[in-house]
Amino acid sequence: MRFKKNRLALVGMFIVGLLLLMAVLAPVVAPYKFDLQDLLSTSQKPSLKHLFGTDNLGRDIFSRIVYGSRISLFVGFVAAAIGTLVGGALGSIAGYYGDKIDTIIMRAIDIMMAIPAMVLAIAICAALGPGLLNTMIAVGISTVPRYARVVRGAVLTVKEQEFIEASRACGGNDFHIILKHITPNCLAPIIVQASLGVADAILAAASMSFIGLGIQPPVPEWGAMLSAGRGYIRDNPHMVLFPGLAIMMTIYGLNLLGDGLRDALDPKLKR
Amino acid sequence: MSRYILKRIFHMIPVMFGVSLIIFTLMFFIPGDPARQILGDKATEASISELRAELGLDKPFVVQYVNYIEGVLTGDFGISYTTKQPVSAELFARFPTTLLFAIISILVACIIGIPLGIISATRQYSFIDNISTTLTLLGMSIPSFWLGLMLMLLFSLHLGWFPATGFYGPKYWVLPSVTIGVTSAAFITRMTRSSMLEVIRQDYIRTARSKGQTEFKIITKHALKNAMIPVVTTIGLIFGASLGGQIITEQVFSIPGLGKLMIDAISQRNYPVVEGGVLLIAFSFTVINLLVDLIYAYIDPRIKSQFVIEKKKKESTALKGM
Amino acid sequence: SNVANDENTADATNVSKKATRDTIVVALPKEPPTLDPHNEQSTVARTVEKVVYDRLVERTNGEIKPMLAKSWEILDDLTIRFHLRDDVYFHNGEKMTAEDVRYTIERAESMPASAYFFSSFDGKGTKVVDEYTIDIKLHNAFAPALNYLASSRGNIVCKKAVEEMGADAYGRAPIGTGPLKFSKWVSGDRIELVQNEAYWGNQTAYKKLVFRTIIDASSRAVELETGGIDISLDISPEDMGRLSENPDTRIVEGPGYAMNYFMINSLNFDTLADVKVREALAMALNTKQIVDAVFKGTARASDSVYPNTVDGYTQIGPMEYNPEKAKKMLVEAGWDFDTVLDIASASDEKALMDICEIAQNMWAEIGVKSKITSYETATLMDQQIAGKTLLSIAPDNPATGDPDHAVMSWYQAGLGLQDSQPIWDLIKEGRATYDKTARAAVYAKLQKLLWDSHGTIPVADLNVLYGTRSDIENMDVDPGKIPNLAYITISQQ
Amino acid sequence: MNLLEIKGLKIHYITDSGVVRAVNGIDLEINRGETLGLVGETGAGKTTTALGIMCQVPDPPGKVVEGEIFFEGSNLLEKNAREIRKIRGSKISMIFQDPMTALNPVVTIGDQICEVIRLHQKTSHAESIKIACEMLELVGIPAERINEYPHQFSGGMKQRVVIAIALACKPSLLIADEPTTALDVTIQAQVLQMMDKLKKELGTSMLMITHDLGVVAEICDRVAIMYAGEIVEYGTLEAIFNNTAHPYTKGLFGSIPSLVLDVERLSPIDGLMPDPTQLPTGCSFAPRCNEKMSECEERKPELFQVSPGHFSKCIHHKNEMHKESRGC
Amino acid sequence: MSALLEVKNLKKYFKTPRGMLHAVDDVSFDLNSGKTLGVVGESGCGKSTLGRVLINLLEATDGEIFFEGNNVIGMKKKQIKDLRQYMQIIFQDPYSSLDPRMSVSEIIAEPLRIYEVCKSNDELKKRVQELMKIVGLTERLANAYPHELDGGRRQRIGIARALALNPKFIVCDEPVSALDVSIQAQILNLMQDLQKERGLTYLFITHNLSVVKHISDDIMVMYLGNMVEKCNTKALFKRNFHPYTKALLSAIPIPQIGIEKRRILLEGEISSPINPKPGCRFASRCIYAKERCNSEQPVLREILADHFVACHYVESINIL
Ligand SMILES: Nc1ncnc2c1ncn2[C@@H]1O[C@H](COP(=O)(O)OP(=O)(O)OP(=O)(O)O)[C@@H](O)[C@H]1O
Ligand SMILES: Nc1ncnc2c1ncn2[C@@H]1O[C@H](COP(=O)(O)OP(=O)(O)OP(=O)(O)O)[C@@H](O)[C@H]1O
Ligand SMILES: [Mg+2]
Ligand SMILES: [Mg+2]
Repeated sequence: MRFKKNRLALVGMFIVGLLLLMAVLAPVVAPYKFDLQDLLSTSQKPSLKHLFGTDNLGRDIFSRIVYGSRISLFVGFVAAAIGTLVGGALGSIAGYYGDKIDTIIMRAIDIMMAIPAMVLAIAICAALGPGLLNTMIAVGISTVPRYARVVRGAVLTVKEQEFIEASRACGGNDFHIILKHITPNCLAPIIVQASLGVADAILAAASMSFIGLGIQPPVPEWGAMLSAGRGYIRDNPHMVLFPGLAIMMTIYGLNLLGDGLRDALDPKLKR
Repeated sequence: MSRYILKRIFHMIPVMFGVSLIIFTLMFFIPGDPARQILGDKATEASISELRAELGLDKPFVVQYVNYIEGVLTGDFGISYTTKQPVSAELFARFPTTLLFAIISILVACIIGIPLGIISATRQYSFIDNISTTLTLLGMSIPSFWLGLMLMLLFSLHLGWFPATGFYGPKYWVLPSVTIGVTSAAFITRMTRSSMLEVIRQDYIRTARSKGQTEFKIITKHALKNAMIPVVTTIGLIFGASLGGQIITEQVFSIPGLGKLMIDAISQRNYPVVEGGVLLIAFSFTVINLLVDLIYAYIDPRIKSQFVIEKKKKESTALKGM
Repeated sequence: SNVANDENTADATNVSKKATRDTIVVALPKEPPTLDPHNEQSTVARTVEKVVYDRLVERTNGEIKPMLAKSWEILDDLTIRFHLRDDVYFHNGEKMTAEDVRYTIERAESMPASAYFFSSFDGKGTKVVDEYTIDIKLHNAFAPALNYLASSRGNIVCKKAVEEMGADAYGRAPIGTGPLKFSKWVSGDRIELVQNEAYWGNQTAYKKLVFRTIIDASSRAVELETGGIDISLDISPEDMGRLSENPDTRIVEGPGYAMNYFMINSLNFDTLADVKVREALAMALNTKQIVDAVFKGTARASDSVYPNTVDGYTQIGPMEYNPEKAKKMLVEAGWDFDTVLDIASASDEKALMDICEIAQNMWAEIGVKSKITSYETATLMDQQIAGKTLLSIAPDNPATGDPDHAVMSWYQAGLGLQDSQPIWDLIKEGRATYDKTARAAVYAKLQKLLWDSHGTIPVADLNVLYGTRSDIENMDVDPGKIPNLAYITISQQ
Repeated sequence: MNLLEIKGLKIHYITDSGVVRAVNGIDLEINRGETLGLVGETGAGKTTTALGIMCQVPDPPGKVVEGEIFFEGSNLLEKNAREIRKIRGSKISMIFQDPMTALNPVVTIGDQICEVIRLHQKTSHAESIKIACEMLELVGIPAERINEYPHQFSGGMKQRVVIAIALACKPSLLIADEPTTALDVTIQAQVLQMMDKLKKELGTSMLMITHDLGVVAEICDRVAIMYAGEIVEYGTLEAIFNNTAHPYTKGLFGSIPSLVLDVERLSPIDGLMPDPTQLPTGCSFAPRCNEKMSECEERKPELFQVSPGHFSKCIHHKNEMHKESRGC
Repeated sequence: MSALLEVKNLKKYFKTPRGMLHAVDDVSFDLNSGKTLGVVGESGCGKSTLGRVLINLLEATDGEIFFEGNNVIGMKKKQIKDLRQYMQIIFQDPYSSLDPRMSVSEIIAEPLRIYEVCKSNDELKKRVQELMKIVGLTERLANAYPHELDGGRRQRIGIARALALNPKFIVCDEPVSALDVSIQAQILNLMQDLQKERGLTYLFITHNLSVVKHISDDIMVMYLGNMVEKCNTKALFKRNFHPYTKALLSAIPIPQIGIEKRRILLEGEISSPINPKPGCRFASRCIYAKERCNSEQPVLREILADHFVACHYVESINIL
């Protein structure tokens, strides 16, 4: 049974690994350049020449998806990283020190939670201007409260464990305890949350593209491809199908991986 | 209990202040001139600055903020720059729709998600469980506008079962609610499953079994209520988030909700609407949170007893005094 | 007000139509903010206003025809006298008189949102001669006056109603003299108009007109196919083929006033100060190909600085497409091929984005590097007006069809040009020339001058596209995208 | 006829890392009204045996591989789920180890007691509440607390509620799985005494699972010592305590610090319980046994009757008997 | 001989939402070097808190603790850190007291690393191996993780960690309660051996009276934060005076048959330590309680030589 679960996680790992490989080897894998237009063969159906067909500007969709994996994964990972670092720091400070600091930080988190994430992201994006970096920042910041809560919860449970007290009895100071005991023991939920967060960030970035606040063209981001192609969904479904599938595959893979990690990193389940 | 609620409402004040300050600051520093948005790109500089003065946009940040807060405290959320209507009227014209939409879609999500989660948990690793896990993950990874359009094509255009856009009656509710419901149901299924798995391993389930209770009753009477707390949290979060407007689904199905209003307001630099809207959403979000906490208390007497501690203490001191 | 609150379900049948064909449902791509003609900026609002209000005159197929004014005469360069109909009532029962017209002109000139447009009209000077006669005064000789009065800024508002209700409330429950009167507004969703039975002119062929806001283009197309709406005022080229093949729907298409072009700011930036460089950039664009790829035959490659539907148009281009020559010209002009051109675009307009992307590619072919930055409309507008954009894509829709309106954007700072005095002189002359042929000559000169300045790179002149159900007839193919929906009839198949 | 008779019961847990032979062929019997103590270290298979009797071994991973459990003459393992449910709670009840978690935190204790009554007795709602109140009073909790929730009770009171549930239908067999381990000594004394009293009043037989020999000495009539899934020694209280036969049982006694005698150093059993997935081929206690012989590691010893009703599973006994018989 | 540890009027209160929780209330005692003081009492009576306060894991609310003559209370952080080398603790739960993500050798090395006792990694490794050998862990386990081990071995790790810095005083907070009897006996023997070899001083907390009797020289009985009786172990088991001690001793099931048991059953449960009422805290469960017990808190009195009891009516109850 465990094997079965792990097999799913392996599938997830395989998918994510494949995507990462694709991103790294994009120039080798992609048959065309991502911005190579051929205005004479626009909106072509999939064929041997164009595996996934072409888009409305005659660009090879397969190549764009391959190159797009660089951007989408990058956005996902960086946004999740921003969320994890900022949220993780806030959450662990709140959880570890407790009391007033906790109250203040958690109130701030409440405030952030109360502002709808999408509105926050859009406002941040509007303020900073669209673009890769800003999208990542916007999505990243809007996920901070989630991470902060998870991390705080994890820190609170770890903090109550006797080994923390044992370490203090051995002369360990706060710094030592946070570094050597709290962090490693909170890593599991954070990693899990982050792996799921990457998926969320990719979807959020796609939604931003839908409103026109995504990545700058002609950079091929999957969400942007998806929303740019939505006008063609009727006559040229391949223009949305493939980027849509790419997003779904990625998120599916990351979720499987996240679930697998959750089990793998749970010391209770460890043998 | 009511004391507790009062206390919670009291706690909402700083949160609302924080929200207003953040959104006001964001709006203040966002590029793009509302006056220019109102008057168009060909308007003269003179009329632009005249309008800026009229809207009070030429004042320093602090003054603007203080004015705004003063207004809010007296129930005046300002006038929408574009429609010239009171912001409160604008918001309350949209809020019922958003609320209705949120309620229906969360219902759809619960109706799908909770039973599926329970079945998955009680038959862990079975065929059904695997299918539901796969569906769940798919549900979480489908971009909503994609799903929305697909549903619309199939059920409105080809089958003609449901109208494509609008939100005028039960028939209209189906497609958008399912669109949102599928994703939310995925989260609820997941949460229900894991929470249920946790609960059915507990000793009191074993106790119930040793009483000779049937499996069905064990699940419904003993396990479900205990498993509900994290599920309710999830439902509360999803519900709270959807009160902020399901921007994309609203757009696809042309539903006059808050989300669309907010996005338009941001892009038109319609500050009063953005600020008022965010305050309203934040307020409803915190109210939902409070409700969720009250539901906790209803579900779990341990939590309830935390609420009434103070009351009890008072009573006991009173008794002692007699 | 009845605008804010509404029980949605009760109206379900009205909106979902088809009970009888008494109701026509029209999809708008955006919601009008207000229906006060002097207090808004949107095309969608004007479509609604067009049937709620009447104007003094009406422009159809480039001709000015009487409407509320039975006749008019140009007394001198600065005065036009209108003789009004005496049988016109506002929806509130007030009789329409010359005072309402005077009030409208004065208001149009003073309200900030319409002021720039009516700046040549002298509201204070305008005099009521008698109850049904009025002398409209101008600050300066202004040939476009009638075209402007025929536009929605010339919608005659009810003085009493505006003053009683206040401008803000009036905008949400307008009172006009048009064939349809306002009945209710469900914020974010729809505006309903009903037949004005006391209308002075022809009655509409239907009893009720509902405007629904459907933002998403695909959803609009689907709604049209399912029959949920009768008319979609904005059809994207992608949906055109399907809608024209479908026996239940049809596409109504015609030439329009709208155009897309690149604005170049050579005043604030030295990069493109050399006219030769600008010409080379224009020459490197295969506009025909761009138009075909982006608009799928629903637009034509620009061959002047404004479309052929606008008065006084003369064909100059299209610009020769010759990348080799363009490259040579660049080399001759000493172009630094390491320079990266910043192209500013609006993020929410897919067609504009596509044009930028193709242009970027075409310029890359002659070795010119560029980078696209898409801004939100609000930010882009700020940038353009502040003169901070070097090269930006811009849409324009001079909905009056008057050349003066069409060249108005050359005033904008986004379009900075050195030595622009001759241009201003010609624009002034064009305004002051009442005679049609003389005026055309002025604009022929102006078009040539503008074209040769290469201050813009004209790309596409867009057709207007409306989608309707097949039984909708007499759809007004207004080039300005503001069709008069009162003309519609319904065929009884 | 014995109330309960277990013959050759084997229960295995089939896990990824191997088959845990938790119960490895045990024979037991409990007479009416008698208390049998089941003693052993952690992981010896005590709880698994109890779950086996309740037909409640978690499946998967657990499996009853072999054996018969006769209760009032019929084999429980051959009954279907419905028949088993009828017996559970009414004829056989079980008290679980940890009172803190054995009660459903969101259901009032009244409901939890009534549940079992309503399941097995055709009573009205009001009647069942009445019985529940009586049960509560019986275990020493004021009946007016019937509508309170478990968290409002202390550990000892919770355990009494659990006992009330278990005894509500006056079962003929009560299985108590370490009912007092989680309690304080003084509370433990209260609970034990109460259980003993109730058992006598109701004439219930009891299987008392514990690892505390003190508790055994106090309330059991007979004792079974369990080690690595097997019963290594079995007999009356006196036989086990005064006539200890098996080296493991001896080791257990040597491990307990005495309250009565002064011992300078304890003499514990060396080593640890064997890995339940890889039990030794011979005597499972052999690796830790200080009387071990080479034979012990090769051959599984059989149960040997040391004296009437006193059995022990050690090769030594056999050898001793051989010696004796040769001597004769 | 001066005491290694001298505790005077030690108090530890916790602030809780329901009020002040008197976990340790006015406890005083001396502990001589090389001796073991057993602390017994019911769950929640403040045993662990006392232990933690003694080694400064918790800050005392009031009172004085002299360790080798120096007052520990009010020391600076640096001094406390120095002091901790000499005072260690072994926890009850061998599961949660070991960081699941550290290997056995890492856990044992942690205090050595913090105090930078060893100059090189080799030395550290050697020291860790030495410690493992002392507590009877095979070298093979150095790289194992706690979850791979059973409770007895885990508890040995905890002991090795406590021994790493060569402490003089160790608080043993129920170190054997979670273990099986046979393992418990192994650990008890180990601890006794260590004490003999190294002259360690133990504060041995437990609620198992037979264990405490076996290992301690002196016993202190606590009830709801108060010390109710303290004396030499042998003396206590021969003669005890406080009603609670009597009940406690009589409640222990003795694994011997044929012994006559005179059981004193206590009514009711231990009451809440939050804002305790004035008077004797045991009064509500005490069969001898009189009015005075409810109003006046009894002080600890030396009834016999070196035998302290806190009860108003010791004399009358015990016919002294
Ligand atoms: N659900 C399970 N899955 C796998 N192995 C199990 C399971 N339950 C028990 N075991 C194993 O079966 C063996 C016997 O367990 P059991 O719980 O019967 O012991 P016990 O004597 O009751 O111990 P304790 O005194 O700790 O309660 C142990 O090795 C245990 O690890
Ligand atoms: N950090 C803390 N905050 C608040 N109260 C505490 C804290 N630690 C302990 N207490 C309370 O202090 C009292 C004494 O606790 P302590 O852990 O010292 O008892 P104990 O005698 O060790 O009990 P046990 O035998 O259960 O370990 C208890 O009522 C406990 O709830
Ligand atoms: Mg057990
Ligand atoms: Mg303790």
